[in-house]
Amino acid sequence: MRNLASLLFAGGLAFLLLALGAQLAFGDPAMRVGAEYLHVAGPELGAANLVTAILAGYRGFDTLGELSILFAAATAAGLVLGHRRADAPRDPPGGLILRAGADLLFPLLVVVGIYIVVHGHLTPGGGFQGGVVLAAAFFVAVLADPSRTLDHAAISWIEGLAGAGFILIGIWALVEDGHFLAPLLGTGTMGQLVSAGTLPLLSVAIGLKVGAELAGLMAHLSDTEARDQ
Amino acid sequence: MLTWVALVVVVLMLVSAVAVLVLESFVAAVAATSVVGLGLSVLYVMLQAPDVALTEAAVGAGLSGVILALALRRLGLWYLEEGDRGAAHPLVPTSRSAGQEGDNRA
Amino acid sequence: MNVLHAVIDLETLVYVGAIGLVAIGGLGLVLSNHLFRMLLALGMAESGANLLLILTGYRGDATAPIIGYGPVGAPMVDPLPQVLVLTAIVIGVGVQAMAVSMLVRVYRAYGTLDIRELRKRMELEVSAAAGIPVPTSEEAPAGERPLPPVPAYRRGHRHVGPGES
Amino acid sequence: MNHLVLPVVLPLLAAFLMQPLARVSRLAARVLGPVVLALCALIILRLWLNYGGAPFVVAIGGFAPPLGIVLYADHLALIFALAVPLFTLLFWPGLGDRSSDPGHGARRDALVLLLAAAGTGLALSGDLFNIYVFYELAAVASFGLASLSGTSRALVATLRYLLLSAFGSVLSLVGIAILYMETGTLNLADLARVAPHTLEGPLGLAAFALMVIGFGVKAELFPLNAWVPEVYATAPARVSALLAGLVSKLAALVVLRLLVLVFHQPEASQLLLALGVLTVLTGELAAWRARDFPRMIAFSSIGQLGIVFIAFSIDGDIGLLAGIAVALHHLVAKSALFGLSVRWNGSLEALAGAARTAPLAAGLYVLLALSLIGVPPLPGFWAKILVLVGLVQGGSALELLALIAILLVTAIEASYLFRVAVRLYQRGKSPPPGHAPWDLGVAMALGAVLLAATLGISPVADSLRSVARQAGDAGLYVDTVFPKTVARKD
Repeated sequence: MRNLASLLFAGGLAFLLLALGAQLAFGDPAMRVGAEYLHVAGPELGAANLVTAILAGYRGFDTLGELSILFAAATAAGLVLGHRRADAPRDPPGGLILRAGADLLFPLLVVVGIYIVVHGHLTPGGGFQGGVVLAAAFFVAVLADPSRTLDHAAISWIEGLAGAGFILIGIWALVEDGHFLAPLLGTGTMGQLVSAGTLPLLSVAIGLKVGAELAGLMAHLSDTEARDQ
Repeated sequence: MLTWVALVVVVLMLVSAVAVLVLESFVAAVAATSVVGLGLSVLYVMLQAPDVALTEAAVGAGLSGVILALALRRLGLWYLEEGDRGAAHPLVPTSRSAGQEGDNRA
Repeated sequence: MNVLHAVIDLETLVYVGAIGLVAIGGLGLVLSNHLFRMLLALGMAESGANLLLILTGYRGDATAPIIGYGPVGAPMVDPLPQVLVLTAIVIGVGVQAMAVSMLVRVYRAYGTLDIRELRKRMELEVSAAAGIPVPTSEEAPAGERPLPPVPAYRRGHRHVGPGES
Repeated sequence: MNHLVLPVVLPLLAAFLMQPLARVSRLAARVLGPVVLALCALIILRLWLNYGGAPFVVAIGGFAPPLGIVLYADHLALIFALAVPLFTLLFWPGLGDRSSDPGHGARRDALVLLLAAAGTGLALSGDLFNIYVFYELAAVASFGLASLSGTSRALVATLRYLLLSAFGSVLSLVGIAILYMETGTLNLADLARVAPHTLEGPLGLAAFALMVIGFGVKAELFPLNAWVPEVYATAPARVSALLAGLVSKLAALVVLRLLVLVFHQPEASQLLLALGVLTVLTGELAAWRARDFPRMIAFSSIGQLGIVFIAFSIDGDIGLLAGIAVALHHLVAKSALFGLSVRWNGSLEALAGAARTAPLAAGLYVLLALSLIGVPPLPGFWAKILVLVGLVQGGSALELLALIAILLVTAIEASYLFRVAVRLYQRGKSPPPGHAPWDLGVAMALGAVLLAATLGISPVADSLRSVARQAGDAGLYVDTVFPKTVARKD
């Protein structure tokens, strides 16, 4: 009975949305705000990558909210999983190939992550993507050898300070310019690493925050007692 | 040409999505979600969204798969076939665990 | 190439894919009884919604919204949906990781991830905590399998989190 | 004026720094949250007093509205923006915590602050996707808070809540996608300008339906509200008070803004009316069958929110006025009831004789119950009568059906609320213990607010009327966000 109702529901939903889609003019968007972004964002913020310009500039407030969501998720996970017991069993370390590969991969991933973060205003990428790669770098190391754990205190400092950094840059702008998260420091020359004002700084804060949250989440998860030795 | 690629990717994606729901083994199901993530990131490239494609590749195909796989190990669901189940639960009689983890068979 | 173009274009194809993902995800959510499977289904529904959002900014002849990426003066796709999807993806992975950590705790306590079973146990526990006598006729009709007990090894390993008595 | 952003941002800042701070000084970490919230309440109060009459707009980053995100502050938004820090302070979940684990306390306080920031953001934001982000933030923070007790049953309830809520978010995201496809903008005021000629058809209705169902998860609206009784029965009572009292009203506020600004078609109102009627009926019937106190008031709160949505669906200012009145009344009364459930957390039978151990609380319960049912001099009566008058004025078949439904559930409400009242004054073998002074004090203060509103019902009604008129004026909203009527491109 329940299954039938659910099938009908999902089928109905899909049909409804498909029928509606017939009326949507895909490939020819309204571009009401979008077109304006394309005209204005480059000159106003000095970032070649308009996605980053909007993410950290025009919609920086959304990004702050989104960092907070990640933070809330990591905090809730920490609350749920609690502390591991000191005598709890750990996963066995991975094989030689995995460990050697991880040792090789770790510096590579860190460098790539940092590159993606600091070039966010120039090329595809930015705080989120770089942060994810950074988190992956640290996590690969832990996965290969679970006896190497991430330092929870260090993670909580990084995530706290990176998040605070984002907000403090915003409040600095509030004091200096009168608007929270307004762009500061001029735009510079588009295409150069040091350009686009505070955008790269915000990107770095985002990258550190995302990296620390995700690494913390995974560390919590991998720190819970392993059962299947 | 591009449309052909898109067709293949979309079909592959939807097939993997169905596979996530029907595959008995959870490891295979998690692998299928990673395939969906990869397909998505190819589509994002085609839709001129390189930033999103990069993120989806890192998150959808990589990070999320790792998190889910880690969870499978913690949940004791890390087995590839029915027969492996006993090995994943050295402490639990197979018959009982089979009764408890009923998914679609129940 | 032209054969396919005559039938269907990229946008429609992607649209079908997106709605398909949302529908399959929704279907998995309501049909499956296993919490882990429901979580996977949820992730796919989210991906479908993200794909749909990206599609709303797509223009057939345009390049990525990065200055200097395509030829000068070429039209670009709408960058705003891409920003929204970036946000949504990261939210999604955060929620997923949190849900997974809750799953681990639930499994450790009850030894099952079957949602019907879990709800039954939860109802019993809530009633017991509130001091309501459980009507026995409803709980275990004759001949039906009683709730399996928590396996012994789990009781021993039961993780006592902060605040849990 | 630009300081309006601080009540959203400061709690976030405090939440980020909470865990590192707890490693340095536990005491500082414990007082940080309440201090920051008190500061936020002061900032909002000062802004409200300085910019009394007209609504105003704060463009974040100084980017002009359709491009940047704006905060929109009219009376209604400010009332809720003020209520968020105040109620969070009153129901501070960390109060009286004797846990030995500093990390636990710091994490809990951080989540409460995140919830407060999200609530303020929801009340003020004038951008659809920004609202979505804050809604998600409120959701994720409340997942953590709902499982705060750490018991396994709370985790199961939270997981169900999470799945429903996340699916609702997917639906609202699809709704946002359709909306963006049609209009190309996310700013509510900009949407209000283009909506009349882009969102009239079935597409607009579908977008509205998806978003109402999505945002309705937290507002306890019909299809996706199965989480409510489980979560409120397993979460700490103060968290339940925050979620049922405050967060649900903020979600309702979002629906109100959508309805006033973007979706004007009559079908949207009818859909909301139908969902509201279903919500009322299912909620109150379940409350009648509930056998423990927390679940009874949880189900009853579903019913009350159904009435709010029925009121919102009525055309014109009277609907808004009635909806806002019911919502505010429920915010005060139900928060107080959940405050009482800190100690009265058992079955209804176990409450027998509570009037002897807690005479004040029992008297307060009777007052709150009378007001919730809608007994004449109390504010609940006026709120309910406004809804009924609005429905009669509307006069369509569906509205008359809603009228009958409301009258019917009032009888049901009276029956189950009185059943408890009678039990309180019965002779009991082991009555529950009396309340902690703070909880009782908070509940008494909220009860006093109700009494004060009873005595001064006409000034309250007048000011609510002006609040509703302002909130219902889409033209005012647009003109405030786009002051000099920038050359219209549509």
